Amino acid sequence: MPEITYREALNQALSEEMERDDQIFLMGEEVAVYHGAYKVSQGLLEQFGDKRVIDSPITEAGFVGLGIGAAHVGMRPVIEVMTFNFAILALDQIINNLAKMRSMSGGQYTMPIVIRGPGGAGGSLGAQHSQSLEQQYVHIPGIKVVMPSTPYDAKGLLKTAIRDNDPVIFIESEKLYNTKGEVPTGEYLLPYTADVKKEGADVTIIAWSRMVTACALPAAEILEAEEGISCEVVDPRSLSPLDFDTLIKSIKKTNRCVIVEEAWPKASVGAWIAAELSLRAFDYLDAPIVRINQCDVPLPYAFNLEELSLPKPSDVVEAVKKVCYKS
Amino acid sequence: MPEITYREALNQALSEEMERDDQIFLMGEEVAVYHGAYKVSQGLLEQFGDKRVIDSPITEAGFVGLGIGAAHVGMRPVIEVMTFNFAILALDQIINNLAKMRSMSGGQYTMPIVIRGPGGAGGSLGAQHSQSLEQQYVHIPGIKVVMPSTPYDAKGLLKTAIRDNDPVIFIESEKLYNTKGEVPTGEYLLPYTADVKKEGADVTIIAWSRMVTACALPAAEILEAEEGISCEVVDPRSLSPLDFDTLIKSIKKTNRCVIVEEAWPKASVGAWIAAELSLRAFDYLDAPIVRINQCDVPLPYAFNLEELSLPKPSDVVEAVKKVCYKS
Amino acid sequence: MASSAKSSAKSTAKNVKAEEPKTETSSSCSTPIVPKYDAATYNGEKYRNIAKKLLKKDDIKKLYRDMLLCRRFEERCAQMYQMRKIQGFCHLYIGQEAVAVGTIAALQPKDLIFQTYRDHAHALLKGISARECFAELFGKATGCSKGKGGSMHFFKAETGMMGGNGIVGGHVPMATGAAFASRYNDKKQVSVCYMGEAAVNQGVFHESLNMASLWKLPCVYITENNLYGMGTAVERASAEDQLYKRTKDAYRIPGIRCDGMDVLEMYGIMYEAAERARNGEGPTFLEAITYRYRGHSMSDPATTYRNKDEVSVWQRRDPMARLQADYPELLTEALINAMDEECKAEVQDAIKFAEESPFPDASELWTDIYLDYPGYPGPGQKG
Amino acid sequence: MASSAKSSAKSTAKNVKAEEPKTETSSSCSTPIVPKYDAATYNGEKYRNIAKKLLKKDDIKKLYRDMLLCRRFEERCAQMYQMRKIQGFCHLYIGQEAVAVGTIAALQPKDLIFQTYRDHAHALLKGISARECFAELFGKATGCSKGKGGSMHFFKAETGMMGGNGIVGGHVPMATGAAFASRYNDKKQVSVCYMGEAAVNQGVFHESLNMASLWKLPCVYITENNLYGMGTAVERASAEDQLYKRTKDAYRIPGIRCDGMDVLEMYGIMYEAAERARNGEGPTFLEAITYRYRGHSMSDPATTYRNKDEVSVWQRRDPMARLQADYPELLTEALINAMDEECKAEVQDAIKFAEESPFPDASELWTDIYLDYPGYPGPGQKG
Ligand SMILES: Cc1ncc(C[n+]2csc(CCOP(=O)(O)OP(=O)(O)O)c2C)c(N)n1
Ligand SMILES: Cc1ncc(C[n+]2csc(CCOP(=O)(O)OP(=O)(O)O)c2C)c(N)n1
Ligand SMILES: [Mg+2]
Ligand SMILES: [Mg+2]
Repeated sequence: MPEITYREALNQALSEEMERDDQIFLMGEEVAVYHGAYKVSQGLLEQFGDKRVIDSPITEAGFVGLGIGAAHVGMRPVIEVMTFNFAILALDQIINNLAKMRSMSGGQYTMPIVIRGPGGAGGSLGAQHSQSLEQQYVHIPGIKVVMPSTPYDAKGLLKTAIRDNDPVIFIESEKLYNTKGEVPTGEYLLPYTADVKKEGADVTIIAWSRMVTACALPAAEILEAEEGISCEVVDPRSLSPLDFDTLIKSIKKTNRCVIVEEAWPKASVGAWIAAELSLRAFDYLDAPIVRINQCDVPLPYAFNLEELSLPKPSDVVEAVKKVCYKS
Repeated sequence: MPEITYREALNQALSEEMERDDQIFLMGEEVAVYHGAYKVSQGLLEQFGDKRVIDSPITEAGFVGLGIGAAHVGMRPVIEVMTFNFAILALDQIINNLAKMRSMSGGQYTMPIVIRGPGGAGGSLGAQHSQSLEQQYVHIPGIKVVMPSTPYDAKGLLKTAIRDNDPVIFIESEKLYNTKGEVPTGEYLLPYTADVKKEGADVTIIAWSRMVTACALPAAEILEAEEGISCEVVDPRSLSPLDFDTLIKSIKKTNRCVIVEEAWPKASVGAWIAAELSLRAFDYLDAPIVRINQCDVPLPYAFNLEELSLPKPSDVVEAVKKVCYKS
Repeated sequence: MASSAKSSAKSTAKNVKAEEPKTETSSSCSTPIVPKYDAATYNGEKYRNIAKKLLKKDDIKKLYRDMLLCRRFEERCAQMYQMRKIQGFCHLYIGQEAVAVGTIAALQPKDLIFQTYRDHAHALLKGISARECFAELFGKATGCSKGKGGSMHFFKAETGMMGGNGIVGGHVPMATGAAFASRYNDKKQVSVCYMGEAAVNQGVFHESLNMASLWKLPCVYITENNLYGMGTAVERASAEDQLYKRTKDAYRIPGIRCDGMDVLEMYGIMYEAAERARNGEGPTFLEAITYRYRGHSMSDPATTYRNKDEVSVWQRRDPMARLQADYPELLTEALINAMDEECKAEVQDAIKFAEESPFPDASELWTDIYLDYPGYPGPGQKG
Repeated sequence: MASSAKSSAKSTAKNVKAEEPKTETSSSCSTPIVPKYDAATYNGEKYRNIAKKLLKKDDIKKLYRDMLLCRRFEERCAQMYQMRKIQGFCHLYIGQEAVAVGTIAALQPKDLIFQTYRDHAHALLKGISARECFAELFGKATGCSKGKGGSMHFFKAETGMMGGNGIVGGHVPMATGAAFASRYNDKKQVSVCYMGEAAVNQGVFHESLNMASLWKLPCVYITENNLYGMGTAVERASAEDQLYKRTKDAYRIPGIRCDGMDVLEMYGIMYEAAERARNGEGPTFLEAITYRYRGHSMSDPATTYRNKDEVSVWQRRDPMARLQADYPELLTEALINAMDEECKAEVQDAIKFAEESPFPDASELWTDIYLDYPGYPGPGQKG
């Protein structure tokens, strides 16, 4: 299989789906002439023209709301937010209009829209530009939240999201855009199920998006090499719906669990997963579930402080040793 | 002690604090001439004049941001949002400006502002007007979140919040405004600590805001009368900071815990509390922590469906019996 | 503060003003509501003539009957609310009927309308039966939104009634997006976005109009300026309270003020604006000066911010009386009485239907949220 | 779509346009940048004369030196960025110096300024030393924000530098709130809110101006229209691309366009606007036409959306050359060379200082967030 970047995988998914269905358009800041702030839409203006690839003014509530209105009448918009830090400006449109339209109308409307862009830290971007805000969406009934960690997942899940008749918040990662992975040529779709990124026997490490490749897998290697602890790394890939069955299956095998998320610890998605697993797998847990998060602070710019704040493989190693009572 | 309503208690706190410090002003939709959509500001325009009690246009991002700017230069604004459903429009101002200003500036600014108004269901208000969105604020470092359940707590905590040099999101409850309780005449302040609303031996019920009086306490009565189960009801009162010590102390006594929150279940504050307690009180829990939430749906208008969706005492009774292995 | 002191000389003035009728409304019923100092830009006759040219006798009767139906429908809403058959927020449109009736009559069936929470009349006029409306207000399964929406959220996809939206200004980008879709697929379908005058201050209104003008979208934005947002008079909330002036220089969108108590004028002005949109000439912004006779919602006695005199001045220009004055021979007392009986009967039948309809089945709690969501509802979820 | 097709005749035209200099910029260096079709409303001489009347020789020298310092400072920023001493986003102001230098020179020390992420020059001019600035860019403890803010978040409370804000439009309500506080306490302190031209489309801009006008707040809003928001030309983002027209009829706030490449004009226009604000006459909106020579940020080669010719046309109207042309006897080559040496030395010293300064101590991770938060940081939190 050819190796391509996460960015190229997303670009292929967009190009293939837009080719397939002319009711899909891509709108967002700098998606056309500038080819995307992170170049995910490279070449799409040339391929589909400015009728379908549209640069919007810098008005997140306005153009996300415009996309929601287009979905409201049956189109299939893909709206790019330059980052999810800015999507906070559109959150009212997403929570009060998008997530509720089908229910409030007694099921008269489907809202087939994908709102996508990068989340998480990009590296020395400071407090306002480095947030992992998936909990704002996972909390809300009526929308789905997908966060791929590899090029393969990124392409297959974006295509699934674009064909989904429910609204999907699709959160990418600036630091993953350049990472490479094997992606089959041609058509494939992926389900919203959890994926075991590495099999193991002693402990289950749950991580998604950048945390899979940046923290969980490296930590698993270290732990196996240095501590002889065999780690199973499970990536939910979709946070809403969330495939608890696969997570519980893994815990029934390992009896131990560590959750790694880039977001802050309070009222986070990881906290919810921990609460649910503590309830549903209570009898299988030989140790409490330990969570790794970025520190509970606005992310500082200073390189040393940012590094201290964000989750690292060593944090995961420590946590795993703790749940294995090896520290 | 005189009995007054939750509304009057808040009104007293505002009036006393504005009397004390002329750098406090109250701004929001309908707070002046209309005396507040829920009449919390009754009489304040007459008492302090339209220099200090100001009707704003219906522009939440604008006037919440204006309040943040006034705090930025040392004033002590109290900003009323008509409900926290509408505060979503101001969330960027709160998350990206208010919560981060002190940190981004290396501690050069204090941001002494209170943003207050009702959260939660008001009764047959439909999907857009009935949300419990505290998780949007609890997640964010740099702000505090307080949710009083009684008139006594409401007055003492609002006065504390107004004198606090950190920003405070103060979430009231439309359905509590008319509830009565004893409130001492004259000055008192309350700390951001959890409060044991009822002592008990067999199970700890954690609840805040309307859930304390509407669900937890009634359920405790039923359980004692009908099942002989002695319930301890603990109200955190402040969700950020959150007084885990008091919660853990209670669980060490009861070894069982049920969490009742009005909000949706995914990535909620209750999920976080459950995750933390499952970790920190692992060895004291004889049963998994069970959570009660409103159903994971946009709240429907139909009276029967709304009632089905929101937490009820009977839901708590069931949950408590479950954790006591009596069902 | 000095500023507030100054500017609230304004606000205070306003509160005082409420003691006697406002200048622009103290004039007798015959003169247009639109402030004199506007005479230059005001062109009511032009739009009245468009209407008179296009409307047949039966159309005129229909306009009158539509206003009457809305009026009778909402009078019973108030009554049912007192009886607790309707709960939550309930915003009555009584007094403003000419705006919805005139403008919707000028649209084509395929056109779409987006309204606020004050949506009963718009729904009745855009293809939702009185039965479906009352059933919705009662929270019944037979309601236009299956009882799940309530007073603020009336929807009917097949007739283009796009709600019923509760967030002030929140529906403006959606209406713009529907217009975008119409243009994209060359449907010649017009989106009409109604809003109160207070919504014009919301940021999304501006973001939407900028895009609509930039891309020449077939959207008509119309603010029903009933002079108050809850208890706040328009001049206390809008630095420029002549709202129609706010779009031309800012967005190159023509803004036109009109008499919202004159159903003919409303018909003519919407007819023209919709034509512009359909012909690809872009959006228009309309400001209809109107008045709500009742409080903001059922819980508002409307006492602190305005007085009875002001209300009665406006009631003396009631849109139904106005239309009758325009067509005395056609709209005879006999005809009107007959129509009134019909409307009352229609509303009575609707209430009976709503009464007898069942509440949604408990299982409905979990429907109409996702089309496909594996494992939904999650374990521990009731029902 | 038809609409986009039509309206993007515009956008497409724009992309072509980039091939040769834009009309309004193709004119020779001597003619004002402000588009001819604006001559009527353009009044540069008036403001230049205010400046010439108020400014002494030393002030003129200072204006030149300030522009030069900002220029030299940022040239070294670019260099340090290549060396990875500076990371993350870094937005250079090179080319726009006349705006910040002229306007800030016209303010009083107690006045407050709120800027975007493109804030190096504004910080240098509003009381932050080159040392503190470079230390901040290097993420050092000696930086103006203790290394916690970075390039986009320069602050200095005691001199009124209120940031350094990263969300487009997000700081506009805050500047308005500071003006509210000034008025409330009768401080006669002016808030100046700088923003790019793309920010003018954000909803909060409109919400803020409405309140500022309603309450006559002492706030001056100024958009630095450098013709592009990232890669989007102003006419592709704003339905009305003559931005100064967007506030008068919408908010009763005077809007004035001026030549952002002329430091004298910028001084005079801000002097007048600040006086208006101080005297309680309310807010003003200024549109300064300017140009950034570099890309949007260090990662933008600025190739897809504009071309070298266009850049060189603007470079030929460089604000420093312009001022020198106004005062040839005063700003001699000798003097300029001397100043240049000074500025280079000052910047070199700042870089050395930043280099030698320590990173924040690890314990700083947990400071400056809350004044008092019991049990903070929670258990399980590192450090
Ligand atoms: C964003 C938001 N803020 C506040 C409210 C509460 N609210 C509902 S209607 C209303 C007044 C709106 O006035 P106007 O726009 O003039 O419409 P009218 O009610 O007069 O028809 C307010 C403040 C809301 N629904 N949404
Ligand atoms: C709300 C928001 N959306 C998007 C961005 C990303 N962004 C940063 S600067 C910028 C362009 C702004 O252009 P303009 O306002 O003209 O200012 P300039 O950069 O030209 O000085 C964009 C899109 C952001 N920071 N905030
Ligand atoms: Mg109104
Ligand atoms: Mg720009």
